[in-house]
Amino acid sequence: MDFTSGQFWTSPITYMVFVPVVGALVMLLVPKANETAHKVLALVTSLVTAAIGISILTAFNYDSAGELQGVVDTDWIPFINANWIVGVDGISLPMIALTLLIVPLCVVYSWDHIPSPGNAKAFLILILVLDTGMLGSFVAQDLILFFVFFEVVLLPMYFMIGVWGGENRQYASIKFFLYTLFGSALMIVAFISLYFLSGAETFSMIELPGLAQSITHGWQLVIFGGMLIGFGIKVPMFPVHTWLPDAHTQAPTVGSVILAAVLLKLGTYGFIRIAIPILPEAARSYQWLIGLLAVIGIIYGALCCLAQTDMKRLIAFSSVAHMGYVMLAIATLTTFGINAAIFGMVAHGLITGMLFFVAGSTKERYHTLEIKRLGGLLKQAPRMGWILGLATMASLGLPGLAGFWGEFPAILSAYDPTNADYSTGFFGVSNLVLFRVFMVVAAIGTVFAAGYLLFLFQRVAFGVPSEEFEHEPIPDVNRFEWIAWVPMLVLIVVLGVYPNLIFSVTDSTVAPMMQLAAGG
Amino acid sequence: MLLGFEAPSIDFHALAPEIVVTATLAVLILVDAFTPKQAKSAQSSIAGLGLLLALVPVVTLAVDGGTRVMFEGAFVVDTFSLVLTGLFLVSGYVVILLSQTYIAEGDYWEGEYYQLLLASILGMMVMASARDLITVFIALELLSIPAYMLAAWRKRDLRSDEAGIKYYLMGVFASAVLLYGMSLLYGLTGTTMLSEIATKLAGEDVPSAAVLAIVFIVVGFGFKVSAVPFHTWAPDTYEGAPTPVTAFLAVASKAAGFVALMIVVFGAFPFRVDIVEPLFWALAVATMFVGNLIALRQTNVVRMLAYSGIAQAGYMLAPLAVAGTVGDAAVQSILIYLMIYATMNLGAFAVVIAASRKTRSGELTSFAGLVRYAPGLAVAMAMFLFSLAGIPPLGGWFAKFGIFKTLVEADSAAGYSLAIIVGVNSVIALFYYARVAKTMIMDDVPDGDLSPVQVPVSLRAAISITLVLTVVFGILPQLVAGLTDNATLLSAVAVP
Amino acid sequence: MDLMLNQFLFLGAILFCIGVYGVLARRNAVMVLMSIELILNSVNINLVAFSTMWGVASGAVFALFVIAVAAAEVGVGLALVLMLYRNMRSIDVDRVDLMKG
Amino acid sequence: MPYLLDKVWILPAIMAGSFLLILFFGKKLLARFGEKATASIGIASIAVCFILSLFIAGQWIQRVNHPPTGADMAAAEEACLGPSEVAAEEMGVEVYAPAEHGEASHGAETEGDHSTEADDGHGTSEPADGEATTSDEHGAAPMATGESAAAATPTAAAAEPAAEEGHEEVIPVCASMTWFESDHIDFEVGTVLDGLSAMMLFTVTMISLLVHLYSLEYLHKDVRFTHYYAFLSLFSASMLFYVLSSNTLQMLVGWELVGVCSFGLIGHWWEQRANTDAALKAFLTNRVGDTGLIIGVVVLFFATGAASFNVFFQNQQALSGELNTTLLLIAALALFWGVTSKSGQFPLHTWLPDAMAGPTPVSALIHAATMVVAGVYLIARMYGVFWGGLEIGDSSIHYVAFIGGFTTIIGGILAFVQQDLKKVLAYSTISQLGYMVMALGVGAWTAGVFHLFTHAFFKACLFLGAGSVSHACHHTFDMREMGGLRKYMPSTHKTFLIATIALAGIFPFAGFWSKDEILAGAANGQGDKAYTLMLVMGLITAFMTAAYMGRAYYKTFRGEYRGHGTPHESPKIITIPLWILAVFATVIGLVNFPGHIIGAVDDAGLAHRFEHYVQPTFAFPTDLEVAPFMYWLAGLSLVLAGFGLAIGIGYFAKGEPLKGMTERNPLARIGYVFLEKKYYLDALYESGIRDTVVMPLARAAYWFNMKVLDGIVNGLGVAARKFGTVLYRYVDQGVVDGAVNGTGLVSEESGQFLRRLQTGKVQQYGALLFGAAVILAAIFVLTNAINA
Repeated sequence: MDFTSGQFWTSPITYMVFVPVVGALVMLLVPKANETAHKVLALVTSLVTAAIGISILTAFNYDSAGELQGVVDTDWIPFINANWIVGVDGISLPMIALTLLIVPLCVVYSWDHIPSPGNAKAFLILILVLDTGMLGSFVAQDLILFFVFFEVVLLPMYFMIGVWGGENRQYASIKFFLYTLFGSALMIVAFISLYFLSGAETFSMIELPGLAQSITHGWQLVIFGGMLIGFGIKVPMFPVHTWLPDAHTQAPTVGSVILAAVLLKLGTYGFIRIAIPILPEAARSYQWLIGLLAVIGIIYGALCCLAQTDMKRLIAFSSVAHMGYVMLAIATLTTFGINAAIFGMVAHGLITGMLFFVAGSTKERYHTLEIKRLGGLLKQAPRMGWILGLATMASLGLPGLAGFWGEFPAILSAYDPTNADYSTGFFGVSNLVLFRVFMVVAAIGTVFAAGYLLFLFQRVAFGVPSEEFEHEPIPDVNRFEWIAWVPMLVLIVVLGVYPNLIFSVTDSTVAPMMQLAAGG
Repeated sequence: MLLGFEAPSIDFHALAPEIVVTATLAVLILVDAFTPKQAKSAQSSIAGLGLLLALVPVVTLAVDGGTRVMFEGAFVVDTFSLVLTGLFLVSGYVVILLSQTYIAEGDYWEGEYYQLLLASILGMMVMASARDLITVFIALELLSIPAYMLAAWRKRDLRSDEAGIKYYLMGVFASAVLLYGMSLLYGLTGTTMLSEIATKLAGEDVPSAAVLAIVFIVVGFGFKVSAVPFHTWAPDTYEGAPTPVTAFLAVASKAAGFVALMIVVFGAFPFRVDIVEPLFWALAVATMFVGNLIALRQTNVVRMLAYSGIAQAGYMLAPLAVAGTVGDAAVQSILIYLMIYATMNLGAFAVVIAASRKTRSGELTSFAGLVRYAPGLAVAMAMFLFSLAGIPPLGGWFAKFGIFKTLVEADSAAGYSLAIIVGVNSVIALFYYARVAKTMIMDDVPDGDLSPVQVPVSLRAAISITLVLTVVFGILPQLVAGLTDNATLLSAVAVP
Repeated sequence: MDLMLNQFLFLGAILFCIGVYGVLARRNAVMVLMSIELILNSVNINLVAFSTMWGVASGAVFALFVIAVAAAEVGVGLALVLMLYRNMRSIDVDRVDLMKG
Repeated sequence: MPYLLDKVWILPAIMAGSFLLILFFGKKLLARFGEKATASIGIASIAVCFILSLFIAGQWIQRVNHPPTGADMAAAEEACLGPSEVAAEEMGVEVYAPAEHGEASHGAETEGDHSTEADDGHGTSEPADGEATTSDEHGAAPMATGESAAAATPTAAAAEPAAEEGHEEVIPVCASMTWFESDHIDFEVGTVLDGLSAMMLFTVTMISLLVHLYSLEYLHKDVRFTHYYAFLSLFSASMLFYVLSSNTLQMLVGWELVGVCSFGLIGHWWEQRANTDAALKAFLTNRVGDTGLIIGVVVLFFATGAASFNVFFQNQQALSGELNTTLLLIAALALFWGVTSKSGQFPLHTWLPDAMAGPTPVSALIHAATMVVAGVYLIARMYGVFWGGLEIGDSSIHYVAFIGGFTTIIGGILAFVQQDLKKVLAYSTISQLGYMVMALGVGAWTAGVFHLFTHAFFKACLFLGAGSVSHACHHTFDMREMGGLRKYMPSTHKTFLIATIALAGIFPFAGFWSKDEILAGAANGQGDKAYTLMLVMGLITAFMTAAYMGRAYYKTFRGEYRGHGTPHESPKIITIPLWILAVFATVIGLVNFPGHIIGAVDDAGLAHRFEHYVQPTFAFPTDLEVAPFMYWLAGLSLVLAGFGLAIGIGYFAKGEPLKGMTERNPLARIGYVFLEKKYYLDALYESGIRDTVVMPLARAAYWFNMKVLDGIVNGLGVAARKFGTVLYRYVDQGVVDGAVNGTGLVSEESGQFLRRLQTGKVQQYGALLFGAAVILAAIFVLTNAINA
């Protein structure tokens, strides 16, 4: 960062990204014992961040959402031509909004849900650091900047899982870490290859889409392959998804929520923001493979869900399936598909986040998430039961709720992928035929989704409580849970009813981007 | 020529850092001679001050810019040497901070300790400027011989003895091999000036003796940087030596080894990349894998850090495997790595020294639950370790990034394959770094003793400096990278 | 002259090999130190021979430096062996294996 | 411009508002003011909707009578075809622009039509016998004026013959707004009001209103009274949303929303596992069907070439004959797969009987009258697609018609072996839905939709009657614990009987008319081909329907009471809805009174009113033939139905004095006569047909149903779970995860191995160093020598 640059200091994006870290630093100075002060500080910080973020969102010119707005471009590491380039456009906007929403809610939820072994100070500081990492990733327009922010989230999440997680937390946390690091290593090699092979020696995401076309096709394939694995791990795509169920299951509630709501989106965001616009030609070559892995993920995730006996683990596997839809939509390489993917990302974030919230609160009340030991949640805590119902319905893609708009348009877009006549590496079958098969498989996947989610809902919420919990007082949704959940529930419904809130924003960015990608 | 003596022109400004350190050394010896055994505490202060003072001419030279050549090219002061001199001085200062209480409380020979330390640092500084076989050799011995003694400093402890003996025997043996190589090289070229050797070795064919010489010289310095399979001394020595000395060996001494490697590779063999590149490719791969894989199985933190240091050396060797294609970019990436590596590794050792004040052991299990009674130490250690693992936004990422960048820049099979191997090894390495962090932060205190650790001021200072630098380097890598902007070794070499 | 040079080099090589053998095979620390001296001396022979061949003094100067350094090295080495003997009552380098793995 | 027709979104909005009110304030109201307060929100809302839908129906009738012309018509047409052209141009897809061409031709056409219509007075459709002449007369004018346009544009050609048949093209009233945009295509959410949706509005709101009222008593003191009313409101909103949808995407939304309401209401008493199992089964089976719907919607979206979900646009394109017929067939079959689950067609019907686990009023509303006909409605709405895809007009058998016919038979057979009154009605519903589907399959559009309409009333009446019975009999539906209820529950008995007769299809009750039209449609077929097999199936079903309903009626209301306690008549709040429905079941069939029977009435504009107002004229197959009334067929079906009823009742009355059964009821007397005359058939039926043919067949069918079909469904579920377990345990945790953990293990092990190199012996270290140096030197020296 060129600290002498006025641009840097006057841009609200700078403040949005760094306020959480400043808040965290302030919290470092407050003694550990004063938990209330920490909670208030964390909440205030996240709210201030959100306020700055909202000011950015309101200042955003929605009529030209296709353009990158609020761009700041100053030196950062001149040695490698990496610059501090940030900006907001229609693709990053929904992601930023999602982050700005989720973090304060997580802080509120943590008010009386600091998981064992306590230490609100450290826990909340980690959330704030995560906030910076996530926001930074979504505003970054320089590959190296993106990479650094992308990785910033790693450590806080590792510690969140490792310290505040469940019984098997250490295995889960290290697995999460190793997988992601492996992906990052490939990713960074890919970025550097771009830097040199494009002949421009730049990491700017704004310039690279135009410059990278000179790279030979073979190298494009190799570079894209690196990104495919790097981002694919984060998504997570089959078969590099296995870190996710463990991480989700073991993570504390808030960790799971942030992981599901925002962190997984970094992978798909990477595809949409970096891999495809910069290397569209390679994307077209990999298209069928991504699609294939996506539908395998859909079915595979669903089947694994059916085998689960633990509520949280089931929800975790459902993420594999849901992100499969997002990837399928991305694989079509159509404006339609990418729009669907972005919607799917937001919807999945809200819905799965919500499911994890409920699972966390259930665990807190019953001290178990064994599906067969649960039951009658509706009887003992009816409001929570119905919230779970709404979330499962949203998750299985019920129209009128947000999940549908991620799922259906994805299926729709799979009917008509770009480059339809391309003879794929899959036995030379054309893209068109292959993706239509994918479409049918994805549609069948919705049945499975309904199957496992309803199974979950039936066993957990319906029926009567088992004997062991029959006489336990199970409190219903409490104040903090309400505050944390209501915005998400409202958004799930509102986005479901009026999806244009997101589509209108993303479309104007995605359409020209894909046109550029298609036109070469 | 042999008869007529012509006094060499001496640029005192250029030599000022070395002169300051030498003077400090002299002062130390004098003061030591006149102070009673119980009042040696001034020694560390004087030594530290001397090192900081030596930084002043380094800065003025850097501001002044330009390249100063002396002794017919045997001694050069340029960006490369200044950056390294600065690095050695600062690392030396931090090592003094680390040593202060350790040495004072251990009833060791305080006076001599700092004198030897300074002598070794002086050797390193000379190494940075040496451009001639003899100077390189002298610098190497000057930095090594005091280090042998430092390794065996706790002379009543058998482990320390063992550390010293092993280091010494392996060290002199490697020096001997190196010297034999040098003698062959001299025989083939008739000169000890590196740039002249380079010119002589250029061309299509080269006699087998030259190949032998090159291999032997690389082996000799490979020992110093603990490249596999010349690394075997390192774990044992690191474990047995006093921890501050270990830190010194792992950071400064290793850096000096790399300096020597760079000087000979770029100074003497720039046209023999057909031999040097595959050699370093093999060494780098072996070093990364062996270092990391053995580190996975270590239960002693210091020993783990030793193996981690071996692996880190492997990363630094990697750019040398593409030296012919990328040229000075390899030098710059290694310099960046050395600086960041020094910062984070010294930090890690500082925390180990601090924590061992309570645990009295380097065993990993004894560090369990450190965060409960020393949260600052635990968090700092975690940050150093993850920085070593290369996780942004901690400094280590940029070091590793520089390696990746250089390897990819080469745009060759060797480069890409090494990049992938570095990536794979980063993941393996994370495993043991994270395990230490995990033990300290996620495990329970073994004996339930939650009494806090008393961390002396000097250690606090050392940890703070390294921690701040680790984070700042990570966020603003330009601070490090910018220093190396003009660092070059090739410009001195005339293309035949 | 060439013949002569080869003979010197041969001598150097033989000394080198003997030295290496001694370093690797002798268990007595003092013998190991002496073997190292052998290697250094083989280097010196080489250097001086080459110096003569090329007709420049630098090789000889180099040899002088090596001799000086070798003295320092042996000094330190003997001190270490002495220390070892004090603690272990033995100078068998094979028994110095407290740390491994 | 009609002031209400383009604002029909108000209806679902009201119900949605009601849902939210009950959701947020229901519990509090209930606690403070009692159940009625909560229920009144829902009742008031649905009542308002009902009144509005009456107005809407009236306005629609007016619109049909005085259709807009010229620019108004063009504007209306444009509104209904959606923004597809714009999008199509941008997408670079070649489409015929229906609006532009259509406008030109319509302009000419309407003028010509108008003048002729003026002669006719109200522009009513000519009954079948006048068809030939009218079409001749009318055909000439537009052909002369708009020939070039018609030739150039299939759309215009498609629109043309509508006028020929004497129907003026009445453009539905459409309103829309942007729902979302993607790829610069506007996706709209909108409403369509035409005869079909107006009819559905009327049916849904009316039955919903009655069910709301009825539930007040039926669900009295229920644990989840609020929850129940909230779901009722939500269901009504969703159903109204569905029937008003202007595009297939929106229909998909409504379709799933009604499904989830059904799920919630079937599982109303979710403490019992069986109920929730049933709810899950319903939802999952429907999801299986939904895949078809999704695929169909997607295929259509692209197949029509203009990236539009608009129903009229899609119909129009499908009818144009220019689309890829294979795609169209796939789309139609995929959509039909959705219909198969929602409307309980074979083989996805199995959820419907289980769905009876929900409260009875819900069964009446959702699982008999409204939601389950959503599939039928879908076919009716997307008729152009089905017509074009299945080539209904040029076929004598195809998948949809056959499945409809098959379902109607298997549903009917299964109804015989049920002991649970609601299950009898459920299978009957399956059978009747099959009837409707068959009707649409054979091209008898009006007949199918008309049957949907009449069926809603009498089946709702039957369900509510069954509910009333259960209310009296300690909440049982087991007919073995009933019997003789006629004495205790006069109102329930009478209304049930009326509805039974109506369902059996006895003249002049509602079922007779609609059933007869279906049979006529099958007999007549389309073009020169008749749907003979479907006719036979329909006739068999006509017989069976009467028979099983007779059985159910007898077992419930006749004979001696076999339960415990004393049954009592239900209160007025229950019986009044029953009576209202009974009245409708009696007379509603007359709305499509065939003009044939009394020629005089025809001219007064009373005949074929339903067809006239409901059957679309816009984006609808123009060559669709409406079958004339056939006396022989009507007679035959009447005989079969009467016969069936008589056997059904007579068989169970065996051993009782036969007089007792036929005392007060004129229709039963007809059955009695039948029974008396052919009493030997009773034995034949018992030993010859029932025991040897029907019962084994029924049992076999039921076995097949429960074990095989259900088995397949359950088995698939179990298998999926099993497979999932295996996959999870061995592949995910074993291989995929194992690979990773294995890599870790290998690393650790190799680390362990490498550690052995570190012996601690310094001379071995030295040997390693020197050995490596020598080896390296050897390698490089050798390569150097070779290179040199």
